[in-house]
Amino acid sequence: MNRLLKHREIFLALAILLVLVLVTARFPRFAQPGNLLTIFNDTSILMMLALGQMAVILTRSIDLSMAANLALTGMIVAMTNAAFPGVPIPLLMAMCVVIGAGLGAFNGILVWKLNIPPIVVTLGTLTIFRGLVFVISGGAWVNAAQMSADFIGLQRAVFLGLPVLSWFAIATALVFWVVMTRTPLGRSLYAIGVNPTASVYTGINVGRTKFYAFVISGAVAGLCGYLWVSRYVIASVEVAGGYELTIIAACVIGGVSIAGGIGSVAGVLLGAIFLGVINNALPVINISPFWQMAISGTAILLAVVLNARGERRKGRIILKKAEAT
Amino acid sequence: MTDTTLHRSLPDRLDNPLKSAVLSWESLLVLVAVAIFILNSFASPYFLNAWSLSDLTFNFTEKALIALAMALLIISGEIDLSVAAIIALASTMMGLALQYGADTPTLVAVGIGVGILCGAFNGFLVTGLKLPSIVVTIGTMSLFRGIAFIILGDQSFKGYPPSFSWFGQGYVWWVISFELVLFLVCALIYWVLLHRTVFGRRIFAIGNNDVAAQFSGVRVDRIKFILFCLTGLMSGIAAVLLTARLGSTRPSIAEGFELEAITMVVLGGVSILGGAGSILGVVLAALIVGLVTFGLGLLNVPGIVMTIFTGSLLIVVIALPILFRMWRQRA
Amino acid sequence: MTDPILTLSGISKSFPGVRALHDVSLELYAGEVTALIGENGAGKSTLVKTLTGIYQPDAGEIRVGGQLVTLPTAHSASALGITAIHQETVLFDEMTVAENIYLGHAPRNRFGMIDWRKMRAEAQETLDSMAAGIDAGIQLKELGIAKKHLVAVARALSIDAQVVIMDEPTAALSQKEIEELYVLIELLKQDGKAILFISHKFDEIYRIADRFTVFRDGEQVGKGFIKDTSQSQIVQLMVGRAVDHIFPERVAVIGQAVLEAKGLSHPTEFEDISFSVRKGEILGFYGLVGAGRSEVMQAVFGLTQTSAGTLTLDGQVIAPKSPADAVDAGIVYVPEERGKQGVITGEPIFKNVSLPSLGKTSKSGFLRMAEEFALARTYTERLDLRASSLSQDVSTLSGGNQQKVVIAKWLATLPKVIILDEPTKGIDIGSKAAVHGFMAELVAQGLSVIMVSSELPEILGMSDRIVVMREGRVIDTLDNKGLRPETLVRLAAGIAEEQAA
Amino acid sequence: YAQTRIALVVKSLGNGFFDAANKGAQEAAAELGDVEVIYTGPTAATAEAQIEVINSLIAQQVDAIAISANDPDALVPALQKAMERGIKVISWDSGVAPEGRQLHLNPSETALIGETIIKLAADYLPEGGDVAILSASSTATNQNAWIEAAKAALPEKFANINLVAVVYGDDDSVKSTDEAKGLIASYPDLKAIIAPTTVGVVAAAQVVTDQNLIGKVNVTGLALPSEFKQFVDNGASQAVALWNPIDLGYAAVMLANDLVEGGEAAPGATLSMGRMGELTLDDTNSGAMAAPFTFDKSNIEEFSKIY
Ligand SMILES: Nc1ncnc2c1ncn2[C@@H]1O[C@H](COP(=O)(O)OP(=O)(O)OP(=O)(O)O)[C@@H](O)[C@H]1O
Ligand SMILES: Nc1ncnc2c1ncn2[C@@H]1O[C@H](COP(=O)(O)OP(=O)(O)OP(=O)(O)O)[C@@H](O)[C@H]1O
Ligand SMILES: [Mg+2]
Ligand SMILES: [Mg+2]
Repeated sequence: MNRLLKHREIFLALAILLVLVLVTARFPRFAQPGNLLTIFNDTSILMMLALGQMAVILTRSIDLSMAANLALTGMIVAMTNAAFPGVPIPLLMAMCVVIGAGLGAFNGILVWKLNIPPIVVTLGTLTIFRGLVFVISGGAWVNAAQMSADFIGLQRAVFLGLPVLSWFAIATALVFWVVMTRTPLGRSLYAIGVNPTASVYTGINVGRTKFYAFVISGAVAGLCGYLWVSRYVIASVEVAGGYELTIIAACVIGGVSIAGGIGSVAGVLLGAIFLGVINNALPVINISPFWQMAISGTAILLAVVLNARGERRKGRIILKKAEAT
Repeated sequence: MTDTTLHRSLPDRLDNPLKSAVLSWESLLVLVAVAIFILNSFASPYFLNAWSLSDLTFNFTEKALIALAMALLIISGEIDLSVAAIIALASTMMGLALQYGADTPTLVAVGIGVGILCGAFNGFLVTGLKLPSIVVTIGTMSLFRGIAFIILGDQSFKGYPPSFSWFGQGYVWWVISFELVLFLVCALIYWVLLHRTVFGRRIFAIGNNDVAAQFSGVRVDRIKFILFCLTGLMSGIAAVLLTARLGSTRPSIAEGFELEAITMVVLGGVSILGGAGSILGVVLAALIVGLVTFGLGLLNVPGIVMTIFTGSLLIVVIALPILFRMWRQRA
Repeated sequence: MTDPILTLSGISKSFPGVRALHDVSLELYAGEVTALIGENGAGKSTLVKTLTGIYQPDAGEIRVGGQLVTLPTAHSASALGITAIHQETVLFDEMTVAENIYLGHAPRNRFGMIDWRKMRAEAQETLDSMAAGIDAGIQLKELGIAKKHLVAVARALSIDAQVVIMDEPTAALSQKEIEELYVLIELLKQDGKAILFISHKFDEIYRIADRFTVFRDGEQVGKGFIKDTSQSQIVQLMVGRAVDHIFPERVAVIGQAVLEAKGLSHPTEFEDISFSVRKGEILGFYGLVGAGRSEVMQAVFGLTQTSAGTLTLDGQVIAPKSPADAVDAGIVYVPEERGKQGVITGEPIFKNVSLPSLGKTSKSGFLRMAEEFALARTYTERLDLRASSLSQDVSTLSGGNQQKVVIAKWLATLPKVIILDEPTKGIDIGSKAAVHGFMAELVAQGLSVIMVSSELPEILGMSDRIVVMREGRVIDTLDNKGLRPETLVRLAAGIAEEQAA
Repeated sequence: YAQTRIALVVKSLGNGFFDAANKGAQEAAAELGDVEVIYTGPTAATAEAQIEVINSLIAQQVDAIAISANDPDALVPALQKAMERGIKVISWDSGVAPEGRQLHLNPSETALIGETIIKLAADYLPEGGDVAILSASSTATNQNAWIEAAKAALPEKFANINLVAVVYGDDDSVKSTDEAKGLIASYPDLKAIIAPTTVGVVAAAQVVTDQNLIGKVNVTGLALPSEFKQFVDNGASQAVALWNPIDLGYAAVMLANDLVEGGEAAPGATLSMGRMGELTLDDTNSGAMAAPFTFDKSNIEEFSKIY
């Protein structure tokens, strides 16, 4: 039992279950599989973004520019689609990933080569990217009528009972899981968060690894740019405004330590789902939408407090009788 | 090192203070500010006008007031992302007080009091529970504004008395607004506090190495707590000014102020990692941000495009000295 | 005579304002241990870092097996069979022991993915071969400091290396573990590996090394065979003059008890700690590293809260809740980790010194710089601080001088009790003598000194009485009269008990 | 510089509705000659951002400001300052409290709009049923007024229509989407979603399309034909209504110009709206331009090419 509680993921899964049970008690339709799948689908983009953010936070950095990157890439891809409806969607998606990764690389270069703190870099690029959305679009929106049917339809197509958007999230999660646990790059991301000096001694290029982290978060943001604009069938300057903090909140609730080095794919997924469930549950149980913000704020604070409790070390263990084993 | 150097007296300092002042970050900012001022006066015929310049100050004073306290907080190694939400909550509480017939002094007291309480709550979570300030204040940012939404919903409070509106709209003398005077006075107070008092010295020590500062007998948690309260206080003051200027309260008030205040602080040369920075730099940075946005505004450049300028300015101003150093090392 | 495996020639390396290495050369031979000796700051660790690809030399060449090589990264060094146990801990708390050993060269499966099972098994094998008694599957943070060092050794061994570098590997180990390390080094020698061994302890150098190389101020000033050279010859090479470190003679004038602890306890760190220190006395605290001495001192200094027990200062019961309270009461603490806890790097000397005394140098909360400089000058001069000006950044000072800044900072507060935690750890012979002389001066002026030290000569040479701690408890308090070192070691290591059991 | 400079300040840039209004404004400028229209506004639909825009317009000493406000009260002090400096101020589309402007141009009569949005739903619900409103931001003056009017019309004229909820999508497509989903999940018997905002109506129609509820839930409200055509085509919506934003922008500039030329804004006064006729002010100094126009399958194709 003690071991069980040690795992944040299980704790979080229980919390989500609790919310589901409470809501279902008042509103039985909520827990129907169909509705749960809808919630999962609604949360897919947040899950993907939070995974990208996790790669960055693990390295003791932060990417505030993800939402702006998403908006910029989304606008570019939507305008491309509007202008050349014939361009196949897979090509457009590849374009998104490349553009997003490029924007991420710009952050990464500044962090790597000039050693500017990530929070400063991305605070700057956050405004630059979003400004560029306005510049390239001239402020005009791209709306449903201008998008091709394939562009809008792809993520809505149902495959094995799930919308393609959900499959995107599942695939992203799998890729992240493999990269994070099974590849040198993934382990390096953790290592430089746990102990940057030791990482240098181990032969890890700290700057370059951070650069890769930003490229990863950028690529994810870029892909989500397409998914976002085709999901909400609108591309505008305001797309995902302020969403950067929601992404970070999902990571934090999911147990990613802002001090780097700690976090898991499962935790982040659950963190995003937790926010998704809350957002979905409130309107359903007839709680005024005006309570939504305060409740998610409280959830974030509780998550931080609980995570910190688990992390806290109660002094060094010297006395024999204090040893656990 | 031979024995002849024994017992020689150590000089206070070797470098020339004048020379280091000339080469400082602040002088770079002065140059940037002057350049933008000149550019503005060429770009728009309406810029060099007492009323224009006076209106210009309204665009940044409230954010700059917060930036003053935020600078201290960031120098100490913490950050507060909830300042805009504190404004929303403080403004809502003032509106609520107004519904119960509060007079102007009470309104101001409520606004400032709520600000301090919110700051104290942040401070307690960070110092009492030892939580990282960036996540704590992401949480309280939703919480504080969320409470404002719970109280106000889709309503608004209005009907503030004229004596209250004066704080946000009044002029002390000719074109000199109350907001500007208050900002200048606060800037002076913060300059003294940071650079001329024991308290300020301890803030720098904490920011450079809070463990060693604690080992040196500095009450680290208490000082950080006070800094959170100060940031709350300044947010409360900003709430009074903004509410008075708008003449009404909505829960969505002041959205996005936190990032603008932090931008001013960082542009002002305060190290985001803590331990370095100056109030003069922050004041200059606030002025630069105000000049850029107002100048571009006169040319009817959309606000979003202005942010490209401020964002680039932030990165360029920080990157330039680094590039210069790298270039010199290579040469 | 065989050819060296590794040859360095003409290596130079400078940092802004510091010439760390100048035209040094070094040869390492298979199956032999070469000791690298030199004062603090002589450039030993810098050489290790150039050898392991962490620093790039400004000039000079490195040959491995006669082949000219470059080492642009830490990876390239380990690929060439050079591995090191560094002076600082370079491990990862939040990762498992196995991953700590294999990070960067983990075994892969056929898809190129990290093979966790194989990694864990191989790590366990390495650990078992060292008789380390560590489970490779647990998180590193669950280990004590000594075991962590063993993990670092295992990591070095997991790389199939021809050259093994050890930068002060014994500094944090207990006598028992040091003995085990010696056995291990013997095994490596038999395996034909070349070993570079860095240490400030002459007894161990004479015990395990075959050759030696001496550095002074970044230059190589001598080398030879250990068996042909006497200790005083090496010391002379090291410091460029003859040094005979004698502990200062002093006549203790011991008065009333000043600070008294009764039954101090903490849930996990220590239990039932009682001691008292008197006016004009040096009370030594001896024990193995990790015995909990620092923890007790930090509790006395108000950093951690005790769960039971009382502290009495000058007959008054005190309960410091923070270091600030302790300083106000007159208890000050010179911490063990100078860089992290002692000095505030990034700030000038005078600000470091005046920080706890700002109440005295300021006027109603406003700074008075002239007073601050005067205060800083008074105390740094008393300690003979070597610096260019009082505004010099402390991070640019050598370790010994940084220690002086910390002591000056506390003397300026006019304390009653000063606690020194490993005051000469990592400090060279010359500076050591200065610190010892100074401690004698302090007690002569009527202060009470508590000195925590793991060095037997220092404990025996300086203390009036000695408290011995083991595993968070006080084992005994002894008068330092005719004490034999073996008695202390036996008490600290609990050897008598083990024999009885 | 042209002799008369009129600033057309909108809630936020990039909104198709306002871009269309700008078209009409430019048309009015061309018609008047010697008038320059400055089309501006913040990117985020907040009052603070609009105030900064107003401040820079004051500094530029424009002759008139015609604003569609993000907040009826918060803009008052800034607009009063503008009037003190001799700038004519009118509001259009989304109004400002009377003390902050000289006149307000309603696109249509509030009561009429309120009734129309309910009627659009009721026309396709002969048996009656549950409907919900998805509005813009909770602070939007015009939407709130329409919703009040709609509620007022319900009991007498549409007794079998049951308004179950009013939710706010903040004119943000994500929030609107979430709120629309919430409505559908919470009210299984919902027959229609009424969104009197061009952002919300598109979001709601997309949700209905995605969830295969075409034919079950009818989306209606105020929509731009060009943005909304596909949802009338696919059946997610039977009909929507709107006034012509081009005419609205045109009329706003005409009115502002009339004031600049010496026209007096007072209760009962009549001011010129050029080709749109004349505007007669009521006792709050506001007036309505024209009746809302309904688009359905028969005509949306044609109008979608215009705005
Ligand atoms: N990264 C660095 N930047 C600047 N100076 C450095 C750096 N690393 C080492 N030095 C300087 O180089 C010199 C040699 O340092 P080094 O650590 O090699 O000494 P050492 O012989 O290992 O000493 P110790 O016995 O104390 O470990 C010192 O003067 C030190 O201050
Ligand atoms: N589990 C551990 N993890 C990391 N570092 C440790 C651990 N245990 C001990 N250390 C390090 O070793 C040093 C000595 O440990 P500790 O303070 O517990 O023992 P001590 O008896 O006070 O020894 P010392 O003789 O060093 O004062 C500490 O400064 C600490 O940095
Ligand atoms: Mg060294
Ligand atoms: Mg210790």
